[in-house]
Formats: sequence, structure tokens, C-alpha cells
Amino acid sequence: MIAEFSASSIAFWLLSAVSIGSAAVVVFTRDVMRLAISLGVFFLTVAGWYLYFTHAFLAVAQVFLYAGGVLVLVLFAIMFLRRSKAGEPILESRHSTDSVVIAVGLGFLVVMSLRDRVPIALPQQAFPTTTELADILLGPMLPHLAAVSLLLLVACVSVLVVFGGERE
Amino acid sequence: MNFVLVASILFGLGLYGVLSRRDVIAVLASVELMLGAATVMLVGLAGLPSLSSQGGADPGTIEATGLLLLVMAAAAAAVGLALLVAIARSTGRTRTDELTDVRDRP
Amino acid sequence: MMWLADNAWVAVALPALFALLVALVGRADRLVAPLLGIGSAASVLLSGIAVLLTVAEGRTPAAATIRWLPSEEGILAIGWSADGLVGSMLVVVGFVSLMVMVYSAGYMAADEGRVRYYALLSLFLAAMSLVVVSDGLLGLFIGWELMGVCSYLLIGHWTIKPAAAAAAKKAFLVTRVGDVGLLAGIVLLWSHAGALDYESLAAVIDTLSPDILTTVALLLAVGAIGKSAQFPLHIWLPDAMEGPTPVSALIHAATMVAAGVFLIARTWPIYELAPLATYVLLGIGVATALGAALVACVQTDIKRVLAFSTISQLGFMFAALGAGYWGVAMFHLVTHAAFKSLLFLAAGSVIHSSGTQDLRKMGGLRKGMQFTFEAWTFGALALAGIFPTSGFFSKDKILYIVTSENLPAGALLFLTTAITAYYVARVTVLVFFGPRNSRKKPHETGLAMSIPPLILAIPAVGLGYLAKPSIELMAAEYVGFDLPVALIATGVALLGVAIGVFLHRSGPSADIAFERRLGGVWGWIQAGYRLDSVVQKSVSRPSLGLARAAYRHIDRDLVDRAVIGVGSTANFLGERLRRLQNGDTQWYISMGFIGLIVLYSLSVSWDRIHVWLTGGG
Amino acid sequence: MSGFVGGLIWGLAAGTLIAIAALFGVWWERKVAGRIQMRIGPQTTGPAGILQTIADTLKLILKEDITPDQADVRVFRLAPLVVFVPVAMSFSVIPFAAGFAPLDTSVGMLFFLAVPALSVIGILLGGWSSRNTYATIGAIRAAAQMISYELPRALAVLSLVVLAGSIRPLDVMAAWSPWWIIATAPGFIVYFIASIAEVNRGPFDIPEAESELVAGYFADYSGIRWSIFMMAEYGGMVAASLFGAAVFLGGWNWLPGIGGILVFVALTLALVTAMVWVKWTYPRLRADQLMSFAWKIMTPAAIVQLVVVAVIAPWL
Repeated sequence: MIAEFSASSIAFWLLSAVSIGSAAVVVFTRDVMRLAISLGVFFLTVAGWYLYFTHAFLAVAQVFLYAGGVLVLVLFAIMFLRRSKAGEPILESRHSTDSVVIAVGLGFLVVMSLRDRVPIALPQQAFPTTTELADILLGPMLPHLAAVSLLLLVACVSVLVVFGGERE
Repeated sequence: MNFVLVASILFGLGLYGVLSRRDVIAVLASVELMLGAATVMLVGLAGLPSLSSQGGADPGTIEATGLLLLVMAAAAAAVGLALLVAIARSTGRTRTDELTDVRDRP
Repeated sequence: MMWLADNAWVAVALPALFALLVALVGRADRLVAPLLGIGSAASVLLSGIAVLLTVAEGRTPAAATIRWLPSEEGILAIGWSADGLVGSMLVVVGFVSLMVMVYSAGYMAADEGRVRYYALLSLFLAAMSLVVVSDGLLGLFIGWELMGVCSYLLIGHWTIKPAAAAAAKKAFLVTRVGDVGLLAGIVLLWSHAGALDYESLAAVIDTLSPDILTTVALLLAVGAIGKSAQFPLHIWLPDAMEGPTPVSALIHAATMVAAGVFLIARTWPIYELAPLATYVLLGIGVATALGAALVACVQTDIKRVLAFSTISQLGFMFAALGAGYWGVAMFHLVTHAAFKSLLFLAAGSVIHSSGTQDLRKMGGLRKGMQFTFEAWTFGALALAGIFPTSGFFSKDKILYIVTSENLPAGALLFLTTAITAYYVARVTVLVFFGPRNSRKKPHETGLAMSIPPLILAIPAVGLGYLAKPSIELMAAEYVGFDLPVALIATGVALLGVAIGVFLHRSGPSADIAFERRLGGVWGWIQAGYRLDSVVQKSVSRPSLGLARAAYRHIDRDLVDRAVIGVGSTANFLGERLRRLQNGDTQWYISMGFIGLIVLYSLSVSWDRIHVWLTGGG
Repeated sequence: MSGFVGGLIWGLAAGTLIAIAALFGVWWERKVAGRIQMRIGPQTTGPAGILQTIADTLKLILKEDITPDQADVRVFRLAPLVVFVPVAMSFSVIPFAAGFAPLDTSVGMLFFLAVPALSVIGILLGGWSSRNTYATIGAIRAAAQMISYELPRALAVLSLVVLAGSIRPLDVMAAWSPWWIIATAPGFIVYFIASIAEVNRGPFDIPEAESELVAGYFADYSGIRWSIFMMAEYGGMVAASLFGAAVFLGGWNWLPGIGGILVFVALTLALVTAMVWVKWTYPRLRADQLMSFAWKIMTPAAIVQLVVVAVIAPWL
């Protein structure tokens, strides 16, 4: 396959390289900080993928939620958990062949199951306006929105409950 | 090659991390990788014309669905991290091979 | 009075109510339970008298039916009806039970289970009345079974006696065999006739095929044979003497055991159309009468003598039925109820007084027990069939009809009459005459126990003169007086008495002499022809063996092994699978994903695998 | 796509520009603070001390770049950039003039809220990698504070989105009318206070309180890296002021042409001055006061504002 040399294909290759690279670092690094940073990079590349699919709103949401939210939580967790361990922040893995086989097998399955369906080139899509988005979210997808909101609330409450034991 | 391969690779990497990492933080980070890969796959596939006769799903719907997914995944991650910290604080263990309490005590 | 006749159900309801009352308040005072028992007996008696009076006026008492269980085949109804037969039976039951209740007041005065005793007696009365007044076989069957239960409980009244418990169990099981026949007959009748009340049955009976009728008749006869202790289902009755003597008098002499005769009399239209069944009845009746009489001759237990005598007399009734005269059978039932209950009650007094049931340990009781002796004598004369007691008249009619129906059978019955007279004489002599064999001084046992036998002596002697009106009241065919038969019968009976008195004038020594001379045959007869052991060998042991084999091979080897096998297989697999649960979450996730991959691969390649498996077909 | 890359380039260009803005900001703060404290402020370096900051910057660049012995070196060096770049990028969506924003994206308003949030990561990384208890505590405090104040800030901005019916800043500017100032006054106050907290300035500067934590998350930084942190702080201050002056106060909408730009600059300067004024006037809040202020006053107020705006939007 010879990719067209265009801005789009450059973005694609760049995104692919960075996202796979950062993901690999997350999976293989022994340094907990490097893991966190790579995870942040990964989150940003996911936002990049959304942009690549012309979903700017999703991209911003991804940045807001993950890069700005989840990653901070991860860092918090790291700080909490590593507080007692003053030494080098080393992560351990037990790399084993069966894990490799499973991961590769599952990835292969996904690719094989989709191989006939996916065209090479992405179609040019209309750029959805936020009004449209709001119409959909508050229209046909209102139940979904409500459900997710409820879930979020439950998540908040459960986090508070889990941390509630801190008070003595 | 297209994004399906990339997303699959990302997913496989995340899965490998989940299966092989010993530190719960790293496992959780790998789970985030899997989630991200899955969402990318979903958003990417949803826009493809081959999936429906109308030439792909309505971009607004894709975005809305993706947004809800993001929020859900973020909530799950927050709860997961909270649980993790609580477990670590109560048991002092953060390694998966130490956290084997689901097994019955012999 | 008329109201009572039109509402025969009262004869069922009142005793049942009294039974409940006895159970509830019987402990309040010593007199409460006996009085309530007497009340239930009186209610039955009054009912019967009312019915008889109404019938005598030429009016049919009212009947009613209650629709009980509607079904596709028809409606199972239960109701009551009354006629001369019912009235006579109620009077018999009521009168005898009244006497027994009064007698029990003395006999059971010191018994700890008095309340239970009276409650069960009252319940038994209710059940018996239900059998009698029921307008169909359904109600009859319910009462029939209830009687069986009461009989079972009363035989085992002295629960601490193992023999009583065993006897109760035996009675229950043996009569159950007959009851199965009865139930089968009822079901068969229902399925073919579509009704169970006598009125409807009488209407449709002609339309049924003779084969069916014969089968039904035989099945009903099986029930009657079981309840009335006819050969070969008689084996429970002698053992039933383990119960209190008043119970023996009421249930196992006068009423319940006569229910079989009553059943056949009630369903007589069927037997009229089933000649084969009547032959069977005749054969069984004659065989039972003769066989049981022989056994009675050699018994040493006074109550067992009476028990076998009862079986023998019931044989007479069956013979009468077999000869086709149910009115005669019913009349013998009535007279028998009078003199046999008399004999039992008198025997109860004797036992009470001498403290033993063994004839060889009695003797010389005449002095000191004058009332009892006199009552006994009347009863004994009636049983022996000596003129002018009631037994003479009823037995005479049976002898006449059987002889005219079937000469050999008649001859056998004449022989039985002689034997009956012989053992009656034997018992009387052994008990009341001769030297006194026990150290206990004979004494009268109180008014409650000495009056009822005397009262019973009145019907035992006098009922014979009421033969014609009573049989006609029952709307049955009357049989007149036949002089030759009467003369022969009287002669034979007197001969028997003479032999009995002569042989036993000096106490039980004659028995010993007989025993020595006859050897094994004596023991064989004494043991009731060892029928028990035959049953034991032919029924009980095979059943037990079968059960044991079933337990060993089916339950233990098959079922148990399967169940245990399932358990141990699960255990084995669990032991292996347990190792999968090592608590490592990542291991679990790996397993899950391996399963996913395998399943997915299978589902994707299933078509190809299918082709490969089916050889490309 | 190329528009996005161009926007990025523009943003970075704006970032270099804000270095100059920061230089001015520091000087301005010194002058204002001096006036508030009844003194003159810098005056010897250049006219009215205008070159003082440049001199300071030169000094900082020339100073030794100290990396703590225990530090996680790469993360330590990366952290200031992670703090600074988002702030610089946030400039790219500000509508500087009629019809012009360096990065004209349909999600600009959200972009402005989301991207600076990335600074938190830099702060955490910096505080953590210093291997210093004060720094770590400062970082955690800063992160908690920034995340907490992000919420009311976003909600306050959302009320504008509701009024304009768009997330594109230029659309918001086009739809803007003077009535909005009255309608969104509480929201603007919330936005203003939250912006101060976002850049960790007094009175919300407990994460970097000298008296308690030496200097918080950047206690171990020195020289140019320290100045990048400072630049990020002043850049954030200027960016927040610019954005607030534009979308809340109307910016260049008041006058056409160059006059509008001047009004915009004046409004921005006023906001910056207000921030300086607040910092030098009010005492520092305790950590718990700070949090309860965010969650118990600011957030409810912003929500109420949002609801009110949603109700009255059809008449505006």
C-alpha cells in the first residue's frame, strides 16, 4: 500500500507513530513517571485521532477529561501509593509469552474480523456544529445523556465513599 | 494501512500491559490504553460509509456517542483509581501478585 | 322422632360431635367421657328406632344427596338414605354399642387411655353409621376406611403391649387387602355405571354386561371378606382380641365385622345378576364356617374361641348370602350381634374376675358370678342354636336355605352346627363348672359390667320370634319354618352339647388327651391351620425379599451410586478446577480472553469445521 | 487539518509574544504593587524602571541551572515546558480583533478552558520530580486547587456559550451585546476569581506560599526554568484577562476598527491591574478555606448563573 503523501497522511503516520510509541512506553517502562507522561501523550494522541476523524469537540473533551482529569488522578494515585516507597520508582512486570500470545491473538482477531469492511481512504465528513451536537444530546440521546450523568454522579459518590474511610 | 490496524495494535499493547504488569497503577494505565484504543476504533469505524447504506453514521451522533463513552470511561477510571488507593491504603499492597484475596483461603 | 328418621345423617353427625367433645373435654371428669360415649350410642339407637318406626308405618324416610366432586364423567355425590335394612342395622349398632358403652364404664374405669378410648369408640360409631346410612358406595367406602382406622387404633389401645401393636398392624394391613378390592370394585362400577348411589345403580344395573357385574361383585366381595374376616383374610381377627374386650364385643363381633354382610346386602341387585359371585360367597362361607368352628374347638384362650366362633358365624351369614337370601343373612347378623356381644361382655367379666384368658386356668366360676353365668348361658344356647333361643331360628333358616340350594354345603353346615354346639359346651363347662383352677376368688364385677350382658340376653333369647316382621321390615324374602331341618339341627346341636359336656366334665384334661392322640394335627388346627405362617411364607417374605432386593439393587446400587457418583465427580472436578482459582486477577483475565479467542475462532470457522465434520456433505 | 497545524504555529508564535507580555506584566505588577504599598516600585533601570524585568530575565538566564541531586532529571526538565506550553496554546483561541483569532476553531471556548488544564500535569511532574517534600505538597495542593476551580470557571464561560449558542469565540463575540454585562455579571466575577486561582496567584497562592512551602512546586527550580514557571503564571494571567475582556466585557465590540482594539487592550489592562490589586491587598486563604470557597460558593454561584442565563437567553 502506498500512502498518498499529503497533510492528512502525514498526520496519520505521525499519530500512529506517536500513539503506538507512547502506548509501548506505558506498557514496557519501568519508570512510573515515564509511564504517567507517556499516558498523557497517549491521551493527547487519542485527541489527535479524534481530530483526524474531524471530531474536534471529542478531541477537546478528550483533552479536558483525560489529559486534564484522569491523568491528574493517576498522578495523584501514584503519589499516594509511592509515598512510602522513597526509592527509585520502579515498576515491575512479569513478561510472559502467554500474555503476548493472547494480546497478539486478540488484536489479530479484531483486525481479521474488520479487514473486509474498512476502506483504505477516509471519506471527507461534514464538520458537525456544536448546536447539532446539543440537539442530538438533548434530543434522541437524552436518555443516554441522563444515564451517563447518573453514572457519573454514582461514580462521584462512590469515590467519596471509598475515600470516606480516611477520616478517623 | 489504516487506523483499524493502529487501534488494534494499541488495544493489543494495552491488553498485554493489563496481563503482564505487576503494579496496579500500570495495570490501570494499560486499561486506559485499551479504552482509548476502543473508542478510537469506534469513532473511526462509525464514520465509515461501509457500515451503513447512508454513507456512515451522522457525525453529530458519532460525536455524542463518543462523548458519552468518554465520560463513562473517565468515571470508571476515577472509581478504579479510588478503589486502588483505598486498597493500597488498607492493605499496603499494590502488586497484582500480592492482591489475591479473591482466592479462598486454604 | 320423624325428624330423626328423615335426617339419618344425625346418626353420623352426633357421634362424630361427641367424639370431638370427648377428645376436648373428656378429661374434665371421670364420668364425662362415658356419658358422652353413651350419648353417641343412644343417638345412633334412637335414629335407628325412628327409621324402623317410619318404615313400619309404610313410609320411606327422606334421603338427600350432596353434590361433592363434579367431574367430567359425572358428579361424585355423597348423601344419606334410610330404609328397613338401614334402620335394623342402626338399631343393632346402637343397641350393642349402648351396652358396650355402659359396660366400658366399668371395664375401662381405671384405664389411663379412657378418653382416647371413648373418643375412638364414638368416632367408630360415626364411621359405622356413615357406612349404614350412606346412600351410595362412596360414603360407604369413606366410613369403611374410617372404621378400619378406628379398629386399628382400638386394637392397639394398650400401646405398651408389643402384641397389641403387632395385632393392630396386622389387622390394618390384612383388611387393607380387602379394601383394595373394594376400592377397585367401586372404581370399576363408577367407570361403567357412572353412579355410585344405590338408587341410580339399581336403575342402570341391567344395562351392564354380566362380566363386568361379576367382576364388580367379586371385588366387592373381596372387601366384604376382608372386613368380615372370611377365609383367607380372616387371620387378623383372632389377633385383634389383643384390644380391650368391649372393643372386641362391639367392633370385632357385632358391628364392624358384620359390615361385609351389610355391604353385600346393600348391593344385592348386583349379586342377583352375578351368580358366579354368589357361588363363591357360598363356598367361602361354608369353608370358613366349618374351618373356624374346628379351630375354635381347640383354642385355650376364651377370647380366641369367641373370635373363631365369630368367624364361623360370619361364615354362616356368607353362606346365606351365597344361597341368595340376604334377609336371612341379615337376620342372623342381628341375632349374632346380640348373643355374640353378650358372650364377649360376659367373657370380659370372667377375664376381669379371674385375671386370665386361659380356659385351663379357669373353672368353677359359676359360684360367685351368677349373673354373668346366666347371661352367658343364654348367649351360649343361642350360639349353639338350641330351641327356643334366637340363634336357633336364624341358624335354622340358613341351614334350610343352604340345604335346599346345595345339599353338600348344607351337610357341612349341619356338621358345623354340631361342632359349634360342642365348643360352646366345652367353653361353658371349662369356665363355669368343674374344679376351680385359680386361686382368685370369683366375684361379680359391678353393676356396669353385669347388667349389660343380662339386658343383651333378652334379644339373644327373644329375637327369634321377631324373625318374620324384622325380615319383612328389611324388605327381604322371608323363609318359613321347616320342621325336618329344625329337628335335625336341634338333634345335631344337642349331640354336640352332650359330647362337649361329657368330654370336659372333669376340666381341661380332655384337651391334653386329645393333643397327645392327635399330635401334629392338633397343633396344626390350634394354630388356625398355620395360615399365618403360610401367609408369612407366601406373601410377607417374598414382599420383604423384593423390598430388600429393590433396596439393595435399585436404591443402593443404582440410585445411591448415581447420586454419590454425581457428587464425587463434582468433587473430583472441583478439586482440579480449584487450582484455577489462584487469586491472580490477571490469570483470570487471561483465561477469559483465551476463551474469547477460542469461541470467536470457532464461530468464524464453524462453517469450515462443519464441512470437515460432515465429510463435505 | 492544516488549519489546526497553522493554529498551533500561531499559538506558539503567540507564546513567544506572551514572553514579552509577561515581561511587561512583571514590571506592571511591580509598579502597581509599589503604589499599593505606598512606594514607587522599580525606577532605576530604564525610564520608570521599565527595563528592570529584562535585566532580571538576563540575570535568570545567566544563572546556574541547578538540578537537584535526587531529582528525576528528565521529568524535572520537562515539567516547566508542560506548564508553559498549554498556557501559550491557550492564547491561540483568543479573539484579538474583529473576525480574527489565531486558531479559529469551532470549539474555541472549550479549548481555552481545556488546554490550560494540562498545566496541572506539569506542576505535578515538577513537584514530584524535585524529590522534595515541600515541592510535592505544593504540587498536590496546586493540582487540587486548579482542578477545583476549573469547574466554576468552565461553568461561568458556559453561560456565555448558552447566550451565544456557539462555542466558537468569534461567534460569541459577534452575538455579544452590552446587556450581557449585566446578565453575566456574577458569572464574570466567578470567572475572574477562578482565573486567579488557576494561575495560583494571591490570595490563592497557598501552593507556592513562601512562608509555608518555600516556593511550592518550583522550590527547587532556578534560573531559566524558574522563569518559565513565572512566565507561565504571568502568561496565564494575561490570557485570562484577554479572554475575559473579550468574551465577557465585549472587547473590541465597543468601538469599530482600531478604536475597538484599544478598548480591548484597556479592558485587559484593567483586569490585569485588578488581579495585581487583589493579590497585594488580600491575605492568603488557608487550603481548606480555598477548597470550601470553590465548592460551596463559586460552583453553586456559577450553576445558578448558568440556569438564570438559560432562562433569560431568549430575550437577550
